[in-house]
Amino acid sequence: MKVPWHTSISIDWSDWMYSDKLIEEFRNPKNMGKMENPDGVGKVGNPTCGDVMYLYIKVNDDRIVDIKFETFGCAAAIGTSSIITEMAKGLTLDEASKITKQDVADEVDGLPPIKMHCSVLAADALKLAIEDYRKKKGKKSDMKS
Amino acid sequence: MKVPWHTSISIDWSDWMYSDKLIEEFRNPKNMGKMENPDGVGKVGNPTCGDVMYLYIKVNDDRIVDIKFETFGCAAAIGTSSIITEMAKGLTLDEASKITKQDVADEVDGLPPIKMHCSVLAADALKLAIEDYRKKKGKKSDMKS
Amino acid sequence: MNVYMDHASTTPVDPRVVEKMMPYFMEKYGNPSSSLYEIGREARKAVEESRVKVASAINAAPGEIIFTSGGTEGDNLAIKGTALLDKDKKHIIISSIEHFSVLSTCDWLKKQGFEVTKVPVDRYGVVDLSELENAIRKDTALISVMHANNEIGTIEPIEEIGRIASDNGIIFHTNACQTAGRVPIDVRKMDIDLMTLSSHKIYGPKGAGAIFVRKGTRLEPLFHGGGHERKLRSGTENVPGIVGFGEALDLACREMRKEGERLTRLRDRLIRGILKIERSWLNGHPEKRLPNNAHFCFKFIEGESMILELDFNGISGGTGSACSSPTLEPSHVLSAIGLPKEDVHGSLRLTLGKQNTKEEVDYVIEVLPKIIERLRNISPFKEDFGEYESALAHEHKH
Amino acid sequence: MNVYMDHASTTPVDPRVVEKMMPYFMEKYGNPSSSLYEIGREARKAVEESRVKVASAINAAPGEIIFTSGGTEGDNLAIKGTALLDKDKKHIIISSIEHFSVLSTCDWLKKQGFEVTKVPVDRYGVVDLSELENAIRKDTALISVMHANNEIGTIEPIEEIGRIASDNGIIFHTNACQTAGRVPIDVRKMDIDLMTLSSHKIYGPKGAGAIFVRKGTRLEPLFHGGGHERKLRSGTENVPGIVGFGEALDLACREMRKEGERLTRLRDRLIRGILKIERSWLNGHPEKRLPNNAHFCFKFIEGESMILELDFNGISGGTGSACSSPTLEPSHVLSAIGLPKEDVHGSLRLTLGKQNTKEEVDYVIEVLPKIIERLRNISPFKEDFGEYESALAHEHKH
Ligand SMILES: Cc1ncc(COP(=O)(O)O)c(C=O)c1O
Ligand SMILES: Cc1ncc(COP(=O)(O)O)c(C=O)c1O
Repeated sequence: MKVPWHTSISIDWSDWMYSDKLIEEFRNPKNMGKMENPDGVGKVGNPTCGDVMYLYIKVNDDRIVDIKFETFGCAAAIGTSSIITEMAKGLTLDEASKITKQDVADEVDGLPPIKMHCSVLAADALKLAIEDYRKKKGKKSDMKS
Repeated sequence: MKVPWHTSISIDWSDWMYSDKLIEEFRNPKNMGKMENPDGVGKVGNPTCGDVMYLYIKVNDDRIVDIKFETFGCAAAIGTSSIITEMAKGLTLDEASKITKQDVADEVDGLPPIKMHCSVLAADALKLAIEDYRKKKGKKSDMKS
Repeated sequence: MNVYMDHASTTPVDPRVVEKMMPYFMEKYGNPSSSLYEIGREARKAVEESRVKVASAINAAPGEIIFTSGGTEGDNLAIKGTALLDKDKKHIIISSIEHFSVLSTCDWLKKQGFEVTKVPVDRYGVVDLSELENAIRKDTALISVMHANNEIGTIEPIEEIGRIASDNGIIFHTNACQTAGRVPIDVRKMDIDLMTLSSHKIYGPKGAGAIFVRKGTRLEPLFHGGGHERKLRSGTENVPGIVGFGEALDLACREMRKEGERLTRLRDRLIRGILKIERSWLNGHPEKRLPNNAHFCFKFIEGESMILELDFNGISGGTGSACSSPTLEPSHVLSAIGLPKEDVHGSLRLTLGKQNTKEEVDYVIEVLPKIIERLRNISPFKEDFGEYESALAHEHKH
Repeated sequence: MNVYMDHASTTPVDPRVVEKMMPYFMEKYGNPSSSLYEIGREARKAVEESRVKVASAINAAPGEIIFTSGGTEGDNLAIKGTALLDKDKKHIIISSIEHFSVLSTCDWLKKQGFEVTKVPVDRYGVVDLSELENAIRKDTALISVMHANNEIGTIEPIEEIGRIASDNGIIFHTNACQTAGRVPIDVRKMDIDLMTLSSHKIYGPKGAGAIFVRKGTRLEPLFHGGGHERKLRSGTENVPGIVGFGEALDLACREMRKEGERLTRLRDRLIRGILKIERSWLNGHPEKRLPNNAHFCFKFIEGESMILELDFNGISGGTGSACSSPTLEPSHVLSAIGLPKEDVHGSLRLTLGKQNTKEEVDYVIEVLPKIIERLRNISPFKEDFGEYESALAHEHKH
């Protein structure tokens, strides 16, 4: 019988710890801060749950020309907030609204399973900001017409 | 409040190991072997239980002038066999039959609790040997009269 | 600078303890149950000598000490062991701030048909004694209240609880994982029947511990087998672990007073320094607390990010934040003292130990405010929880 | 000369193992659950790396390994954990030669309303497979048969038993405390669902071990608490113990073949030498036995005295004698293979290990006959058990 001690099995560290990429985003978040007069705002989460994200966008010609975030939450929440601003910047609204939680998680080289909800929050915040922009724009064009 | 770490408590090693005295008796048993033509024999124990003692006595003038043992059993059985022969040698039959299991245990500086039955065996073997002698003698004197 | 301030979680093993353990790995490696030969007797001696040390440390008799693999096993053995013995008594009283090893054990017992009363604590974490007395029933099998809380460091009135239990003829268990070797314990004076000790919280090795079982107190064992440890805990004894634990507890008791005073000074310095941060406060009792425990909350901060930031600065600490817990549940202890959930997230536990110095404390006092500032900067909340607070207030009205 | 020949009882820790463990006492002392800071992550890494080693050694996945405090805990967890889960299945099958940690656990389960069938073994200690199949019922929750017996060294037909269990949809547990690292194990090929491993039998530290829990097999935990080890075994992980265990098992597997051949040669030399003693015989299977196990009986000798005499000569061995057991019961294993009680008393177990040499074996072969002779000299029995044998024969007629 084969003694299988030599089998090489790799450990999935993401069960236990954050990827270097996520840590990097957490330590040096991009596009952090409040935006004055944003075209759209997405607010998700709740302080009682420990995670709140505010996402602000500026839109020009159906394209996200500027994006900022403010986040109260864990490293995963802050890191995914940062990364989604990077991913969305410069995209058209249609492109941006197609970003999924999995895209976000992949972009930070994976998330521990129990932290996947943070990537959901980030994707939702972006969608809400775009919706908010479109609603406002709708109103504006309503006013115009 | 008093911190009682300095209390000195002694450990009762006899729960775990034999006394030096018992080990000495086991290693160098006295009066070991079969006796030819004994005046009395005491046989106790049972091989299925793991302990058998044969005790042989020679009696002169109601006094034990020689005594020998053969034992199948643990160190406590062998050690207490040896010590009881030493204790009984030279005693009158009345004196010898007063030897208790506690006397035997004390003589070997104590026994682990679960080994106390060995001292019982030794004391019983001596009593049986004396009885055996008295029975035989009774018969002889019966014959004489 | 590397600053370890999570001694309530675990501690390094004292070098003197490691030294005592070493011979039992490669030289005196015998099985204590094999006392028919020398190398087994050596192991037996080591175990029994350690038992004496542990007993002496808490004013118990050696026969009242049962070695275990740690605090969790001890709590399980003490509580299940008592509960499963007397089929008629189906009620257990605990405090609302017990460690998981007590809480989850009681949750399991509930599924087996037991009723569990959780006695509330005040805002400092002190158990309400009159509620405790009121909770007592005819079928109460056990009162279990921890000696000191592992999160907020509050020391409970164990002597009073012991008296209440004994007056009512109820078995009293206390989880002393955080106190043994840190504050004095006298199981006789405190009327304790069962007590859990853990080695790795007091500079002893992981994988060792003990329970005190007062003479005459019966228990159903958790491990059945060869009948080791007075039949209460079968299994080959972890000799080096037991030796290390006994030595560690002995050392801790000998040095308790001096080290306790030193730690109290450091702790108070730390507290004074940290509380200068705006919108911060201390949790736990101001005086009745472990000499090495400092526990804070910071508004608008989530604890996990704070711990990570501290780690980047070489500082190891703990938090009761939900995000840092494997169940994503915020600390039940901080809820029990009345903190709203959003504040529980912003908690930080710093627990001091032997190697910590004044310089290290000052370093933490210097670094932490910057971390708090940075995180508050990232956060949308700076002054209040804004719309959420009013939303919550609204909710509460319903 | 000092000759340790009780490796089935426990082993010294391999120096390479101690070396691997050392950093985890004083330097990498973190709590694996505190993975938010570096020193905690180091500990987590160590635990997970050890898990991979243990898994690889038995062809399991890392997620199927749950660390415990040793073999007794493992057996209790596997058996109680299975039995207490499915309320409808109240029947357990074991062999008649299981270790106490299985036997006593089953005795306890009997008190909880379970029925336990003990399948007999033949005179070599091999489990009767057709009796095993016959014992299976609709409500059989578990079959537990040890991989190799700790007394007589017989290796059981585990692959066949695994197949029988799996064909009948019954969970199969095997206690591999004596075999892991000594003979090859493949949990897939052997259809094993649950398996117990112990560290201190294979040159690892005491206080460590593991159970293999096949993916999909559910268990009720023994320890409730913080939810460590996939919620199956709460409690701060014994990091140095786990590291040492993983390393020891890894080394044992790497060296299994070479060391196994060496031990077999030594064992056979020992057996040949000892069997020259009159009225002696070998117990256990002549071929299907552990490479390091030699087990004898000597007529008219009581084992405890023999072990003590061996100790005077520097030799450490074991016996199944009643006098040497804390319960004064002679070995149930030797009874199960059909030995009459008076012969059980005269049993001697010599189990070889890494340090044993040919010279040591020859020394034992030289010393033992003198001991036997001396003890037979003290004994009233030399040729037969005389009147007792006839008395017994008489008894048996009733
Ligand atoms: C108060 C308290 N009880 C019990 C435990 C559990 O002890 P262990 O980790 O030794 O199982 C701990 C620590 O984890 C603790 O702080
Ligand atoms: C076959 C067998 N099972 C279980 C055990 C118990 O293991 P531990 O001593 O690690 O609790 C032992 C050894 O004592 C053993 O030999």
